[in-house]
Amino acid sequence: MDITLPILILAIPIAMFLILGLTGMKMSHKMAGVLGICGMGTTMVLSYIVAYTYFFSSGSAITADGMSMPFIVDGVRQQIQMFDVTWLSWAFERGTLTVNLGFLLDPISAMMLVVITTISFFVHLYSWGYMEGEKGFQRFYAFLSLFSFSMLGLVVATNIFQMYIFWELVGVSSYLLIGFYYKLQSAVAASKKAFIVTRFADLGMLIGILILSYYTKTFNFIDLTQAGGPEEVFNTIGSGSVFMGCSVLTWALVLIFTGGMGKSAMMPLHIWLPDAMEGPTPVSALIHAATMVVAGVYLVARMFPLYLMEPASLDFITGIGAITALYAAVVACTQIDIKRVLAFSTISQIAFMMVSLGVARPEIHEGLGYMASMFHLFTHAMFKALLFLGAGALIHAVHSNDYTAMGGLRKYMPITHWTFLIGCLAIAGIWPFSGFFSKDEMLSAMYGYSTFWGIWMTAVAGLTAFYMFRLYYLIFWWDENPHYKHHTPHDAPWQMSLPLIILAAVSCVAGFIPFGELVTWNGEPYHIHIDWVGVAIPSLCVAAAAILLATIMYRKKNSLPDKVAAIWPGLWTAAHHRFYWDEIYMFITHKIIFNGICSAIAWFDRHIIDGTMDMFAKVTQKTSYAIRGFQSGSIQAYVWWYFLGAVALAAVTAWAIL
Amino acid sequence: MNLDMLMYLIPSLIMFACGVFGFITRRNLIAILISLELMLNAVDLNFVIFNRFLFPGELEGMFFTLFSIGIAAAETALAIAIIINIFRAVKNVDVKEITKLKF
Amino acid sequence: MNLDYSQFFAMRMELLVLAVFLIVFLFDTFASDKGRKATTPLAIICFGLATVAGFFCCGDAVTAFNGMYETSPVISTVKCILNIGAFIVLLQAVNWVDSEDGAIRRGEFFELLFVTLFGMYLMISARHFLLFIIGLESASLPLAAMVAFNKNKYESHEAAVKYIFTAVFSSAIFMMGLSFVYALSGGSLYFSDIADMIATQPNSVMLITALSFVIAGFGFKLSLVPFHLWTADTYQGAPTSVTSYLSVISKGSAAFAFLVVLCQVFGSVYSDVWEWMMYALIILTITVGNLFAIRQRNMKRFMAFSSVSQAGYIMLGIIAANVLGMTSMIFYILVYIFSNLGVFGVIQAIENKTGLVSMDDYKGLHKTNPWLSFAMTLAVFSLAGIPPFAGFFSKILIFTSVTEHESTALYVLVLIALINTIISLYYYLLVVKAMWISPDEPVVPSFRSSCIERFALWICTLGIVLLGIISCVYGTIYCVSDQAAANGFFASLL
Amino acid sequence: MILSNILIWFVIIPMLMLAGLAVCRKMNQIRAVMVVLSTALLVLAGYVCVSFLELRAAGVQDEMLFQGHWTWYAPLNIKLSVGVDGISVLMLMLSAIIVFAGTFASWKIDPLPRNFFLWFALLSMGVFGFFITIDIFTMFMFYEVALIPMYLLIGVWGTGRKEYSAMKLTLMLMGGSAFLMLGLLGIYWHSGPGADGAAHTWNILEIARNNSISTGWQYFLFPMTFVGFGVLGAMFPFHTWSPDGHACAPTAVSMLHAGVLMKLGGYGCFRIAIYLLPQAANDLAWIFIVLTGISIVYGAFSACVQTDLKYINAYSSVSHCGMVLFAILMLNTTAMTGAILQMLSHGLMTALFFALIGMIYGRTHTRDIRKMGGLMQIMPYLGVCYMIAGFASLGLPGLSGFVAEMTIFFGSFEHADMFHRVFVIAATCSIVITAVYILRVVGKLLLGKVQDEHHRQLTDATWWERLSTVTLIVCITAIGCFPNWINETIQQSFIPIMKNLTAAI
Repeated sequence: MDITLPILILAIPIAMFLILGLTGMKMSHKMAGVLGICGMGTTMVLSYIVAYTYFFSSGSAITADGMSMPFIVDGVRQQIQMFDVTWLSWAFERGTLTVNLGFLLDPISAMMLVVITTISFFVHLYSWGYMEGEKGFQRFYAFLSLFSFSMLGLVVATNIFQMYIFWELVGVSSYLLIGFYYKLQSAVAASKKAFIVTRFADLGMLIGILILSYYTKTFNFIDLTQAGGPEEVFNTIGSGSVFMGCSVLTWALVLIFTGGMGKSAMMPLHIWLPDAMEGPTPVSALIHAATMVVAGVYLVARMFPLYLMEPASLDFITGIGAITALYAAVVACTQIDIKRVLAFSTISQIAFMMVSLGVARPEIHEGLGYMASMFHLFTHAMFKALLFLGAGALIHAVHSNDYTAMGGLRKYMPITHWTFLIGCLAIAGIWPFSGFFSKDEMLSAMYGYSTFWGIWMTAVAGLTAFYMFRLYYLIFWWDENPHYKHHTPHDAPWQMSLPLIILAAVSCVAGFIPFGELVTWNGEPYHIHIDWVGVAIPSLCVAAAAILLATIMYRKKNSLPDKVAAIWPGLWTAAHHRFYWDEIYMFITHKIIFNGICSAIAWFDRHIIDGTMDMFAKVTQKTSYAIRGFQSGSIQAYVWWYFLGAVALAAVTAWAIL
Repeated sequence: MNLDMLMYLIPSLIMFACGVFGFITRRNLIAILISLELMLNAVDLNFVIFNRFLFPGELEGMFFTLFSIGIAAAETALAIAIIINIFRAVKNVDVKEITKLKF
Repeated sequence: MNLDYSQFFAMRMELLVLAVFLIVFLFDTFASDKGRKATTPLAIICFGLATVAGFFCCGDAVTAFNGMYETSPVISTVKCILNIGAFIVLLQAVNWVDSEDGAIRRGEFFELLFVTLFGMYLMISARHFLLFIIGLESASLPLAAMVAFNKNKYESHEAAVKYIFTAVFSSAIFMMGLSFVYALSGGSLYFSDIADMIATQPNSVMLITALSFVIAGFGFKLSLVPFHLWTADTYQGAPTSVTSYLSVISKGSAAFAFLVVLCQVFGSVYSDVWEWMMYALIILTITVGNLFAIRQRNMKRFMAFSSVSQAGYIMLGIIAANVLGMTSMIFYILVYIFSNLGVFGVIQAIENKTGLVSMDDYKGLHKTNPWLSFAMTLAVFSLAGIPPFAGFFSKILIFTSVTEHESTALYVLVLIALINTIISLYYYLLVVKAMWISPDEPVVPSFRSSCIERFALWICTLGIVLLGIISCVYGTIYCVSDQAAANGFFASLL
Repeated sequence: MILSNILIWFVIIPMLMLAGLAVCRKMNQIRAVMVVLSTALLVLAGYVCVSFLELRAAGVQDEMLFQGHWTWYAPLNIKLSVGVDGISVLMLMLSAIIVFAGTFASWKIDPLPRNFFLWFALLSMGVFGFFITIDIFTMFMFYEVALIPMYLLIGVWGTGRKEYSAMKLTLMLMGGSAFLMLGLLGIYWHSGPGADGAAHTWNILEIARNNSISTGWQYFLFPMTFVGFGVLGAMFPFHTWSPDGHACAPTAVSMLHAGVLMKLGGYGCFRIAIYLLPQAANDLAWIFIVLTGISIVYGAFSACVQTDLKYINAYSSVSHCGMVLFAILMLNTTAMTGAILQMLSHGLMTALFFALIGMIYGRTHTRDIRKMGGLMQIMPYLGVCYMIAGFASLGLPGLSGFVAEMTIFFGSFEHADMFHRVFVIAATCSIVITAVYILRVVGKLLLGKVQDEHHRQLTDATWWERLSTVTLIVCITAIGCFPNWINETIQQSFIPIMKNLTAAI
């Protein structure tokens, strides 16, 4: 394999973006749609070829400098830089720091290529139906292409700075897509919020990168994580540089992780994701469920060897993840908007992956947590995209996001119903759906690290099953909405149904992929074995119990949910209001930052700084008026001053000199 | 500086001071002009005194005085002419009246 | 001692002016009433020729009359510069002189002007205080008559009263100072003798008083604060041509004479006495001049205060007391002549047509008289020291000369002067603002000024634009100044 | 022959502009003169740029290329010395681009188009002259030449409180140049002998080579020159001319002012203050780091609550230009390279911003973001351009702002002490605040509902407006996507400056 494929994989989406963005206005919708879908389809095929070659052939890659690199050496999958061109180079006294743009082929990037292009392709296809007739259809496709490009660029980054570049680009794509319906104030606000929150997180990441690069003088992942890199880093950073009780490396890693917290919507930076649901549903499926939001997980996975050097930073990740997982799961139980339920579910699932990464240690099941996390990333992408696209079909059918406008839809929309159910079963972790396998591995890893986190996360898994089935029943069972008499909902057109069916099929079988053979933290294959007794059966039981509970509560319309809610009204209200995070942020941003700092500074600038400058002018003017009596018009006064001046000149000089 | 010279010098300085004082206090333009003459004469006197007492062999101070007297005369003539003009214009030679141009 | 008449040849610049004076005087006396109309062109042509001739009269350094009179290339250069200025003033005065107000006495105007110019030349060239006083007085007394020239305007008379009384008072003070100098001089009134005597004596109260009074005397001519109070009133009341003459020629000549007196007579007490006197005066002059100028609405009065502060900048060349300072000062005077006359040219053009001199009347001028506005803008920019106009160069060069001294105090002085340029920029921009920015309907109607006026304005504008860029002017002045310095101009300086 | 030097044409062409305009009568003639000559400038800048790179590639190692020296004021050893290094070449390019774009942005200027372009040409003459000279006297002269037309341009063709703003801007900038002038005079008198044997020299290269200014004088002169240029670089607390001035200026003038003129400040800071006074720069930089650090954050915070589009941009300029000076004060190659990149980037993007604001204002007759909304629906072209400018401003990769800011941050982070670290991190915070105010204004102005139904009748950009904006966007994107050649050109140019600096430690 040479560099043609990697370059094409990146070039096609950006070319699509440029073509659609610049000439889209002149194109018909159909033309734009076909172009976008074909482009993405090609990219998908190319990515499959790359991934297939990488994973399943024993060949080698020809890198940009003409060297031939085998994929597997001594049973270890290699990280291969297909190309790595200098984009910017900074000269320092202590050496040059170059920013490269390249294409790093390794297990996780190959896996991500598959995930991204697959979901993106299906979303492209789906959107053709979903967005039909919308104004700005071409723009939508252009932005989707931009996003795909950015996301691909992110995952294949050879260095952390490239990752940061594309990290920002996915942020802006996300901004553009969330705000796609830019006439809606709520969409505009949501997009802004998403961008600013993630930007704030990126600030942390940037500072982290600054610190890291200051000490290591490299951005390159391979240099950082391999070939004595970590030890070297440790030697330089670890020796004495301690700031506020933590080593500099810990600071760098935690700060870099902050970026991941923002993108992956970890507490307390999760607030943007539910609002991001204002965007068109296909976008939510692509960006806010399957790909972009897992960038944080990907980031940690990418730098995992470094994180391993500072277990404290991994513990930090575990803690954040566990809290977020529980929080999001609880909140998801109380939301009305189906997309928000899914959004919180996404947060919770990503937190799962984070915890899994956080507990991964080479000595515990050979770094199982890492593999599990990636596995879950993969399966979650599929079933969550499925769920979102299903939700999109529902919304398309009933023109509302709230489950209150739904209920009893299983008769009207059979395809959606079945695919959605598969998605729910997968996320709930029911055998043999894909979620079961990945979640099981994750739980094993957690148990392996600490029983406490294991139990905690098993509980979260139970909650997941509960709220998903709550959602499922409220949409498809519960009570038929009277509204349907006027407007009968029906299944979506083929462009939308096809992706649902395919993704459902994938969700059914993805669990049987021998993932451990392909993706592990150090490239050595890992043989998955399911610990039925210790982990799988208990967690299955918990999930089944939760589903049962949901069935009892929501299968038919009844008053049980209200009664349950009334047991802890405070908790319910708080959860319903997402524990008031938004209000707290609102208070901080509006009351403190805007009114307290910005307005104060603006006032200070206008009145004190500017006032001082004006004061100089005024004082001059005032003085000018004050001394005008000097020029009284009386010749005698003039002469008097004259005489006085001459005498004073003499007197002062004489006094000073003699 | 010998005492004799001081005896002459002091009156001259007093004259000068009187001139200044007169200029500043008198309201009539003519009176002011006279005060000016006092000052100029004090200057002349000074020159003469210095010449006589300090450099008795020289004559420059004396000549200077002569020229100075001439200049003073010219000045006076001019000033009177202008005062007449003013008088024509405002029928007055009060210095307090001619303060229209100010500030 | 026999009078060698060939010595008069050294005075050829003066004689040229005198000749022009005589021609005009005789013509004015003997011509018929009708024929007197030709006085104006005659005076201008004659003086123009004299100006041109002046350039060829610059000879080597020569002293005459036993050292009472001195001429040297630098002195001739200054005189040529003054000639040019006076010529432009004459050109600008034509319309006013030939108007009803002045027509009957047009001859007198020219005669007086030439006499004052003659006086200034003497003052510059004098190396003996007697000759100096004669020059000084013949430069300043006829001006009083010129100030009073507008017989029908009260302001003119008031201006004249203020001028003459202050002038006489100042000459009294000046001569008082001189008398003290005489007392210290060892019996001679020659500059060189006095300088020698002063150099040998310790600083005394008498010397300081003498110096203060001399400075005060010059302060009157140059309108240094606090000796400037007559300036505004006189400038405002006098006929505009006279104002412009007062503000540039009179000031320019006095500045050079001042330099001569301070350096050649009091050179030995530079660094411990008059440097600090000038230091204080310069700060006062620039600042007070600016502060007063800010709120003026009458253009002539405005220009009066502007010229007060400009005088402060000119004085920087004196305090520098070196070749560069001398060069820069002469150059500054030259540029100042062009810039100031540019402004006065416009003021006069408008005043002659409409009688308006208030800045408020200039509002919207660009709509009716774009070229006048343009010329005014350039002139004002030059005064404010904005490149690429000449004023920038003159300012920066004079600052350069001052900073040549390794003295922090002088750096501070330059800083103060620089900060004052901001204030001055403010009020100069007020004029620009009135002409270009003010949204009001224009008061001054559209008119076409006479050929001569335009010619004069063109000269000024060309000067403003070219003087700085064509560096040879400065180079020439430097050459002659350097020669003067080589001949011991600054020899007595410590 | 003076004209055989290519650089001098950067001054000649504006002079030709002036001459051409002086004889023009009709609007079309004026436009023709401006378009032809500003294109000529652009071509010339491009040509100089290319030949510069070729010469460098051919191994010419001189610090400045295309040098020419013509004695001007011989007694003071004042020369018209020209010469360019990589930085000045880029600055010339930037200026040419913005003059070009500005010409089109003021296609329909009214009233007095001829006068407008006269002052405009004078302004550009000053700017170009400043960048080509290597003699501090002429540099200062061109600096002032560039400043003063501002007064009339704002005063006559501006909007709002134009008289006040124009006066304030002019006086404050001139106030800065007063300090600057003293600094330059001090430098001259301590400059040591010139190459031609004169006792003192104004030539930057010679002064730097002599390096004869004593430490004490450096301590005095450095603040003078730095503040002098810093005022133009909108350094806190001397930035207040900027919001008012920009708000009231006409479009092309805002473009040129924020785009190029403010760069004169930054350029002068390193070319004169840092380069010629290295020791003081090393010792006193901290004072100005504090001030510029405040500028960065302060400007950004102030921009957050403004309601006038131009005020937002002006404060954002304060922040961004603060970054320029901040980076220069870091005194290492990378940070300073970042500063130059930031100048280029900010120049282009602010010019774009102001051009767009002018175009929007020309249509809606308001700049109050509370009175506008949903413009994206009405004028999508302008809206998209505005968003691009906004993204460039908030540092989106692929656009120029990102490259510049990152270079600055990574360069500045080289200082390992707590003081620098704190300020660098504070500076990095500005990227978030920038995002806040940019998105705020984008959200209010372009997105959402149409606020004023009258706006629905408005039209999108005309061809000349498109030309003007496309030029700028292309440049912004080009720098953003392919920064390395610029980066390396700049880095090379900093070698002598760095040598001076390190020698002074």
